Amino acid sequence: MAELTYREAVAEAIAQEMRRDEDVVFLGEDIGAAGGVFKATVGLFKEFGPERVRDTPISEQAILGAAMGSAMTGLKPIAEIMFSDFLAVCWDIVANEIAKARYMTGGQMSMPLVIRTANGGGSRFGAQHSQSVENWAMMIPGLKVVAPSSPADVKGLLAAAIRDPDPVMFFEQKSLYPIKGFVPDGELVDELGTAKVLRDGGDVTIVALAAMVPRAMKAAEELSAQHGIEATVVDVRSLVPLDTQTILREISKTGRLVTVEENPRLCGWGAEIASIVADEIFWDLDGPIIRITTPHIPLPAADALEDATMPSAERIVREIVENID
Amino acid sequence: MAELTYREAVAEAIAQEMRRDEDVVFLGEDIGAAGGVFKATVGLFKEFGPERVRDTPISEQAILGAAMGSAMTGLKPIAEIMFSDFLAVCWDIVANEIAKARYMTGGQMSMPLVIRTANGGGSRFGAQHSQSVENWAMMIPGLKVVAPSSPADVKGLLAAAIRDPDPVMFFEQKSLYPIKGFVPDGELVDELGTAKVLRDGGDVTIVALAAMVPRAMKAAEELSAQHGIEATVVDVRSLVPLDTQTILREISKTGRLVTVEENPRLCGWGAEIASIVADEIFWDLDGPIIRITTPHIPLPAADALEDATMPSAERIVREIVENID
Amino acid sequence: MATKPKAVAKRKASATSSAKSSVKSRAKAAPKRVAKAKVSRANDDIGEDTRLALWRSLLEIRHVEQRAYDLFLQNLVKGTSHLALGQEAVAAGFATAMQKDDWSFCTYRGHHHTLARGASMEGVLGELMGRECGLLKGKGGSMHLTSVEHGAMGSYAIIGAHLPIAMGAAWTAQYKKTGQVSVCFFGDGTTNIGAFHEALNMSAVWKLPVVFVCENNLYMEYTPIKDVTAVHNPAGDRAASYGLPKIVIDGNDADEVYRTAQTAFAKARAGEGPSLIECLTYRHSGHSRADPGDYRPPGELEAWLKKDPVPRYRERLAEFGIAQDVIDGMDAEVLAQVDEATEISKASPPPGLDLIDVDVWADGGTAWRN
Amino acid sequence: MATKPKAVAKRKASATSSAKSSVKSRAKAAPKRVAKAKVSRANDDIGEDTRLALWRSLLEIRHVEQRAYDLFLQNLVKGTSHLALGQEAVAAGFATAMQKDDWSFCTYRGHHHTLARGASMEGVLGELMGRECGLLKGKGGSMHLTSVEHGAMGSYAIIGAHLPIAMGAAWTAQYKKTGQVSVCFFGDGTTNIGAFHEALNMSAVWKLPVVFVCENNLYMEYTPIKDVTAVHNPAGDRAASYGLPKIVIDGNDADEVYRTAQTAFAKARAGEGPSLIECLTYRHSGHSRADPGDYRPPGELEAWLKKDPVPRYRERLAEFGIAQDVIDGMDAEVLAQVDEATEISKASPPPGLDLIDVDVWADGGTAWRN
Ligand SMILES: Cc1ncc(C[n+]2csc(CCOP(=O)(O)OP(=O)(O)O)c2C)c(N)n1
Ligand SMILES: Cc1ncc(C[n+]2csc(CCOP(=O)(O)OP(=O)(O)O)c2C)c(N)n1
Ligand SMILES: [Mg+2]
Ligand SMILES: [Mg+2]
Repeated sequence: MAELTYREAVAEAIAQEMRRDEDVVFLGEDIGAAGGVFKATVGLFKEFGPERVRDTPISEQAILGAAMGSAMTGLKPIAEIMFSDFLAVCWDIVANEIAKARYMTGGQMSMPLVIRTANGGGSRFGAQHSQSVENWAMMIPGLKVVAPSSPADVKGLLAAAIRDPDPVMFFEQKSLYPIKGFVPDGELVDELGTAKVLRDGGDVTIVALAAMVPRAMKAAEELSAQHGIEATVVDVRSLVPLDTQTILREISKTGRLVTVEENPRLCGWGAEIASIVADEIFWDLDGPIIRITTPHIPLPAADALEDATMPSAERIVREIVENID
Repeated sequence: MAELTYREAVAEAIAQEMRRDEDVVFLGEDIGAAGGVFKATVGLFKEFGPERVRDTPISEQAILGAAMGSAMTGLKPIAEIMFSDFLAVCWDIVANEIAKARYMTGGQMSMPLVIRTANGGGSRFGAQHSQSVENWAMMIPGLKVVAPSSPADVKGLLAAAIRDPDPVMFFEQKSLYPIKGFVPDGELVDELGTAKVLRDGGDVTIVALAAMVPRAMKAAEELSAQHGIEATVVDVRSLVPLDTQTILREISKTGRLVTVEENPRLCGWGAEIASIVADEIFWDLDGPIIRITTPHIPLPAADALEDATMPSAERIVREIVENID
Repeated sequence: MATKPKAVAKRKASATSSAKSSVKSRAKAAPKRVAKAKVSRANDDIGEDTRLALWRSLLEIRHVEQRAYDLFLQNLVKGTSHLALGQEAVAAGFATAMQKDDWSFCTYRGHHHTLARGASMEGVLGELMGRECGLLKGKGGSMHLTSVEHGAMGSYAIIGAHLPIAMGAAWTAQYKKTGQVSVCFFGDGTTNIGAFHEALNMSAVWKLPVVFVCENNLYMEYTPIKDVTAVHNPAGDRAASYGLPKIVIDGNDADEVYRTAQTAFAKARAGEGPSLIECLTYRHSGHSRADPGDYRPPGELEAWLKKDPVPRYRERLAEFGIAQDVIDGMDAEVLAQVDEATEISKASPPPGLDLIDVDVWADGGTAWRN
Repeated sequence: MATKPKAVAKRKASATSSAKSSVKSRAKAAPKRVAKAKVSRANDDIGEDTRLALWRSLLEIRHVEQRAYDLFLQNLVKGTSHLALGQEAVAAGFATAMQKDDWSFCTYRGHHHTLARGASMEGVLGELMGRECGLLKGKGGSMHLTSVEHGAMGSYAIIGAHLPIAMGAAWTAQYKKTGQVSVCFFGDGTTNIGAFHEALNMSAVWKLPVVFVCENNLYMEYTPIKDVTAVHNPAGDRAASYGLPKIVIDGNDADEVYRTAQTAFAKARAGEGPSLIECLTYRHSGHSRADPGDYRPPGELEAWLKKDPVPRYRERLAEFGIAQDVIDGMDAEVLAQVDEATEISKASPPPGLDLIDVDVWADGGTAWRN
């Protein structure tokens, strides 16, 4: 077990897969010689060279077009979109092309590719560089959607995404890049579509994703220590496929659901889970479903404003204490 | 009262507002001399001329950039994006620029513009020309989102959208273009953010939007006639602002909610409403919340497949009979 | 359809041999500007086999498109459809110069390109009719014709996207050093969208084996391209922005198209990067089934009908001394194939509803949850 | 800050008078290619007032940017920031040639352009520090500096978008016949994204009064522009794609920039459409605060420091006989202003949390429901 940062785990996963499979190639802006603007791809250019680790112009449609065209003809590309906000400039290739190609062609096309991107707020970058947009991807049929919360999950899930024969949107939460965690040595390949129960408690089930997972864990400890409320914490990890078995089971056990979402409120992944729960395990619920999200506003930049806007451990504690008896 | 088609109501609303206000201008592909590919803008070019009704190149980013830049400097542009699927090629301008400008600049920018687009399936156009993407817009803080179901609502809501000082995404459901309905004579201006109760019933509340509204109404008549189930039908009309007062009140009355959404399942507007209901009026609910949506797949093209995929009146009846006692 | 496989085989064989000749010509430097082809009365570089392959391809497209129009009038074609009547020579010329394992990418106006690569007629007509025998089993519809088995890597209905995608395929060829070429067809209107610019630049910088082919038919949907474009040749006049030579050719002359394709493919296979070729042509019908084409100035269609690529090539064959009964015989043969494909399509059932729930994922399913 | 309003007033006055001279010059036809400015030793078309306005603008930018860097080292600048040290002459030259009611649009690297239009120093520094006195009250951050009151219509942080947006503002000017010009600044890297292409084409077709200014500083973030671009001059070599002349100038010479701006504005105001101008320049620091700029070949920075626009203009002023104490006096005066703005910003509180819930909508609120 080595201790790695979240960002180091990215490079480790890519290196692991590029060593294994010559068809894995990697492209994006400043990812090569410079090692990426978040330093999450340091060392790859040196090890694999410019044929496999390709710096591109600022042409996101071309980047994803290159990924799609090469995926359907035999490569297994990994494309980086530097900030997830920039998915908006190439959304057509993601939502209308990559996601639909297999189905529309009656199964003729394969699309084994990964789109990695730095997602989310907390860096005072302002509204155009801080969005949590995993729900943009979740909405689109034909995309798998993954968002890890720890270095070990980054490595295992990214490796799994690269091996997956379908297109995977891989959201790296940029506020997590510096965090450290133990990662098993040797080859690591996790499984998409599996949620993880990180904490067991009988009173309420908190369902969280990515950067909201450590906050939910912190809140759960606080709830236990200060308020005698025991929370189960589920890390969703994969929005598509969604591990509804684990999620529904854990909610049924406590009868109460709180989602913690970094995205602005409307149509977040938490809404989808809430609607599944309100349909399928309605009779198991002991009270209202609470969603804790960023308010439905563009994210403000100044530190005080940004911190007050994104869901914090304190806010999670407060909302649960106020709402869960 | 004149009988108009849904498509004629579009041109009427635009003409009404262009006559009233010189700052209203209109641009898009083939909207002028040709009257639009859906013939929804016939006559405008002739009446208002090429300075105010401008045909553009196939450059959706330029179209919406022109709309945004002119809106912030004093015009009130209406931009057409021919099919809503094409919003993906200009999503950056919509989601990252237009929606965020006022907030990010501390209130310095105004953005009085309307983006009209033909939305939805039923025309055997295949997965890239048939999507219902109103939830793409609903997700983005800073956009108002409207989707009318009748010619009168088209005219009144489009006029209101044009007069609104904020950016409005106006979704015209293309399967409704040929439908006819009575529209009051003279100037008509409706109010954004208001849902309409189209039918009153004590057993279940069906909440629907756009093309799903006539289907919900048909289902309600059938439920009444064949199954003795009386349904309230609410036409949401406006996703942002959302008339939660009306919607929650009507659901509380019956204790049961069924949403009917044309969009593929995940993160549809119905999920958001379900999550609000499961939070705020949980104790008023008498049973599970049911969402009837297009399955989470790209829409198939062949008529038999497309018809079997989109929610039909029969499916609404069946699901309600099976699930609502 | 008994004769069809043989016919296809024959055509493919000649396509391959011509492609070989293009390989031979690699040694010649790619000319900066392709000159207008001069018809020599003697037999020439193209040769009879290839000319007959071109002729068969032209006929297949012409007759299938006319049939598609008839079926539309009979209300048997569902949704929309975009005919390529008048633009046959672009598809025939390029496809005939391609090798079997080259890749092609086209738009919603893609029946011609899909057929020219060898996809079956009933696959095309059946898809237009929403039948199970369709290339996509009815799931994609007329705007998405694809036959991966023939290297026809899809028809793309949103303007611009397939230029970068075609570039991506070329990246595979370059990376794996297979010698394959990726060919991307699009309209004049497409030159004004952002993806065009991004794909051209990145293809040029990466020196990818991709050939971009603009079919300039003078119109986007109903708007003349000249009203919305800052330059006269929407593709040709922009080649310099990507360090590429300006190439504008007569897209209604199958021989000229074929020769231009050979040159561009040779350049691509030699590792010298992309080409951008503008083919001047015209669509005889409206933009799509709903469009009568009223916006065209009087006389314009008539003038272009005089340059109709099909009768023109019929004359060309005669000039090269090919016997009239061979020329007409192929015509009749192809028409019989179209008749047969029509019957097959009409007899094919609508796709089963079970098809709805397959093929979102590689595992064959559509599940987004467990 | 007591002297600031006067100073600004003075600069604005001279900007206006120079703009007037640009109006006069409308009669002259815009030259196809702007020649490299020749410095005449006699006083010339620019004149002393305007030269001093340019000098003040250069100094304001230089000192504010250096202060921003110092404040960053003191951990007082939050988030990211992108300095324009070395690129001052582009901003100073264009802004000084603009009329007060012209509109400018820039990128995240936009401190210089925002200051040059007359936005206050504490507005800029305060925003970088996330303070209430910031131009955006802390809500936007360093990448979105905007001062609508000064015609600084926003800094856009996603590459490409503001080119079509600036075009839209020009549409207003054209439609309302106001004679205003819209000016859009962007980097070399931006020329490879789709929105660039769309905006240039549509602006040219509509003959809009918009001036596109590429600040070619040789790099995108850390990647040299030449490694990812098919032509040598990323903007200049593409002008022909939009029927525009190639204009490439020394972006470190404030006079040359000023003259080029005047010509382009005259063309725009005369209804003759857009210009695309490539300014050759260099950023002295890294791409953003996190970047040490290691990827630069040794000697490159040093070579460019010799062409530093600020000392160069200091010499220019002397050459034109402007007294040394005037030159130095202005420098000291501006520095004092920067000191004062720094204090104001440091003293300004963080924005109140009540600001979170205002200004999504025109009604001042953020409600998405009733
Ligand atoms: C992004 C996008 N915008 C608009 C359309 C609608 N549309 C379909 S075809 C067409 C015209 C295309 O013109 P051109 O590229 O010349 O091709 P042609 O139809 O002439 O073959 C347009 C505007 C689209 N499909 N995608
Ligand atoms: C669409 C998009 N892609 C990528 C980025 C990340 N990014 C920010 S600045 C930059 C480099 C821009 O280079 P250039 O246009 O030359 O401007 P400069 O920074 O040199 O002023 C990149 C790639 C972005 N902001 N937007
Ligand atoms: Mg065309
Ligand atoms: Mg640069």
